[in-house]
Amino acid sequence: MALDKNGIAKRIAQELRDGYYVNLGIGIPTLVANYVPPGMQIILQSENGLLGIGPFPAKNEIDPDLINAGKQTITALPGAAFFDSSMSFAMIRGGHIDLTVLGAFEVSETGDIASWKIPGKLVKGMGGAMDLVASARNIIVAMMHTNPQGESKLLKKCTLPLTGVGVVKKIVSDLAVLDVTPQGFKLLERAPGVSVEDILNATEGNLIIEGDIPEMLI
Amino acid sequence: MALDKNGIAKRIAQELRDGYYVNLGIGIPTLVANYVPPGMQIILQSENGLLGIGPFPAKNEIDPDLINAGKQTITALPGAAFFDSSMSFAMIRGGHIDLTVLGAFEVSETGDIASWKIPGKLVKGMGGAMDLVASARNIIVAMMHTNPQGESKLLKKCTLPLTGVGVVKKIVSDLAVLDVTPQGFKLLERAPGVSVEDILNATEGNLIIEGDIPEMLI
Amino acid sequence: MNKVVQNAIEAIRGIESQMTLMLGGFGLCGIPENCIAALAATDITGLTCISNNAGIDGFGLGMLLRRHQIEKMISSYVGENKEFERQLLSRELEVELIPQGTLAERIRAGGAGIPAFYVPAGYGTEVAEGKPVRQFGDKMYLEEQWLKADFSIVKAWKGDTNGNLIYRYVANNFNHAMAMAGKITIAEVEELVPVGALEPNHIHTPGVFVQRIFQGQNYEKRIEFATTRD
Amino acid sequence: MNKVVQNAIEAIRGIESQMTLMLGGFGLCGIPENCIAALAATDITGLTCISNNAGIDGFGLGMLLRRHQIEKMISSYVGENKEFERQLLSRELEVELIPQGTLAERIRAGGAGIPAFYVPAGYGTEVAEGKPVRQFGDKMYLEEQWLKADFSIVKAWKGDTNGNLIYRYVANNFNHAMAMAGKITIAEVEELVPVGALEPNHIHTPGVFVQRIFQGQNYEKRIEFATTRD
Repeated sequence: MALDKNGIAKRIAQELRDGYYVNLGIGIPTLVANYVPPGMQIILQSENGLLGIGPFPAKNEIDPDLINAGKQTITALPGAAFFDSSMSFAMIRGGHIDLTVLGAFEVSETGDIASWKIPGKLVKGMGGAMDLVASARNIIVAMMHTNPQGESKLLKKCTLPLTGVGVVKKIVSDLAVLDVTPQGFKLLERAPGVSVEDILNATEGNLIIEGDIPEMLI
Repeated sequence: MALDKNGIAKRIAQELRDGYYVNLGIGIPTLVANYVPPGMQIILQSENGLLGIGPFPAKNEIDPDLINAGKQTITALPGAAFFDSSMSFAMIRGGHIDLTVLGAFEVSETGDIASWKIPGKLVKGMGGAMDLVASARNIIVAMMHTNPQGESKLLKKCTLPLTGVGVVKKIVSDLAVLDVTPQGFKLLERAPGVSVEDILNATEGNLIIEGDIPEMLI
Repeated sequence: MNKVVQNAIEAIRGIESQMTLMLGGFGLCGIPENCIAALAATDITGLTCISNNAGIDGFGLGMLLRRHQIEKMISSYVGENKEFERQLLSRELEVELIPQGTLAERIRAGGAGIPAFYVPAGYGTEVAEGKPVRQFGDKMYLEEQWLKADFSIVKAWKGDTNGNLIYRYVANNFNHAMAMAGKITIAEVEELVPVGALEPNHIHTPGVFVQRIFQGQNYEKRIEFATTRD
Repeated sequence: MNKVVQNAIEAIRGIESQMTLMLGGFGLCGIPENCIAALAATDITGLTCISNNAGIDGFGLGMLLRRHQIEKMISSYVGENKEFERQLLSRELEVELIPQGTLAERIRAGGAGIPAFYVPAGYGTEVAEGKPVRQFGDKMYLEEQWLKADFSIVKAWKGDTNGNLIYRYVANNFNHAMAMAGKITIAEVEELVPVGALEPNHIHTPGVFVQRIFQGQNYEKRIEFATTRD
């Protein structure tokens, strides 16, 4: 069975390590925060100027000066730090964020990512996505393997305008966990009940299958 | 009579305007702070991270975390701000300091300045001098017109290694006030009792003398 | 030295049509509400506005958009605004989209006297079009140039009469860098205090960057997406 | 996550001969006294030290100079140190002098992921030798590149166990930028507090830049030129 959004987030949470500074994009990536293993300290960065995002506020805690990059109201944990946007992206560009998790429309077998613009649709802008993908030491893309029409989003070459070139290292989709290698998408794990053939059929880009591909442990 | 160091500082203080942010170099420039006209607010920058230098401390106020760029103990005035070195030079380089006053070994008629290195003598470094001269909107050099041997320090061309090229706008020496213009040193004022001829004799670079040259009012 | 002005109307004096403005804020957080409202009450048009976002319909920069005062937006993200979309599609409005970190750094560079620098963001994308590309180590970078403004308009939490500013939480965002990059910088603050009332060790933006300051009024501080755990 | 180490000896673990270190401080103000003393008790040699100054005889970096542990200094000003002069004249020590603002910005750039940028300082001087020159507007600029270090060693006033730092007065100086530019950054603080004890709005250096932190001991905080108005 393909994973749902929470399943993808749960699997990505297994990539976290104690002490990681992590930037989570909007959508599925945000859900990863719900699955941080107990006892592990992860510090979440919000690129609008906060290290140490806490849970959403209680109704009576809402503060308009305390929002995340998706403009949702949030809280700050003890030990948090606030700073301005130029400092925030100095952190990101300087490689100080251990892990960035973000969504994508398409990823290519060479690690290109398209995530911000669909020709013909209104363009809202790239926000911080281009900075994040160009600079993060480690990028995991959280995405559906195919679009609603069943067409693969893991391609030989992206068809949409790019967000970054050769930057994606790992993908966790509803069907599989894959590394992006110089040879293409290397299949690491299958979603529970999903076959290698299912994944092969859903992947347009070159899929490398070596040995037995284990099921995810979720 | 040629001015002494305090006389030079007093004359330079006449160039101050209310609200100026000013960086004063070591030596004669530091003395300018003693002659700020009453009622005028000048904010002094110390490039090691302070806007709002106050008077030297009383003995019991000395604080090792509060020094100026010459490493002397100082105080901070109410309304001061502390910041790091990259921010301090962002201010300087960005042209936010209204006036820089510094000393020089030599100035050329094209506004070049030599102030940091004498070949054969031990080199201590340029500190912030190159940043200051390259960036300040307005630079006044406080200097003796000649060296102890009577040789001019206002030259056609500097003989010593440069601190900056074409940057000096005005000179206040013990003998005169001069503007640096595209045609050379333009004589604006004479020190009390000093003749135009005295100044001419003490100036190797091109000296422009137009009309009557008034005595300084000090 | 007197940087204190009485209100937003006095603060925006000298802003003219066709000028380039920087306006702080991220979404509706930390925006200079008073000055935007004052601008919306003028006949100034043809503005180029550098701001991370473009407000929402009828609030923030949406107030200037509605009155067709903005000719060009330079931003990283411009969603959440129907009038904006309409003007964009009808080509009444020009938009230049810049990656958020590059935008912040170009603004800081404008304030810090750095005319150009290199960043990796946007390499290989349409953002790179027309920009010099250079390799450092094994990575490709774009050359980006500084941004400056005729006026920068920022919002802080507390300010003193020397122009020193302290922001509250993430309401800082672009305000600090923009304060550095204006030929004239206007700061509106929730609380204006005398010199000496702010701890000099806590200043975020030193007063040297601020030419005019006033205590704003009636801050709405609207919230775009109130999200709670309840 | 545990960034807290017990003392300077534990903090400097991993520093090896021939490495490049950044050390905060301006003169003797804000220098990491504990770590310098700990380094002076090791056999580490051949260090390249990036520091605005080189200490005085027998204190600050003078302690490492005396023991011939430094091969190269990268600084803006190196007076006030006789042993330094002796080693320089005898060519035991190499010195690279960099304008102070360029030094600070190159360090910040190292931390901020900006491999190169342009500044006017040093144009037309010997500092410009070998550096690309470029005109922007009517002004000439030099291209300068980032600086990074194997270890950055900084000193702060207060720090929390997440590595967030607050400096006191001008003891910040180069510490903040250097904290950003170390592959590993060690912070020694006068007071180490639990998370939650520092106001998040007052943090100067966010903890993301700091890998090791400890509470230092016996700070001497020597004064080079005690100057009073009495």
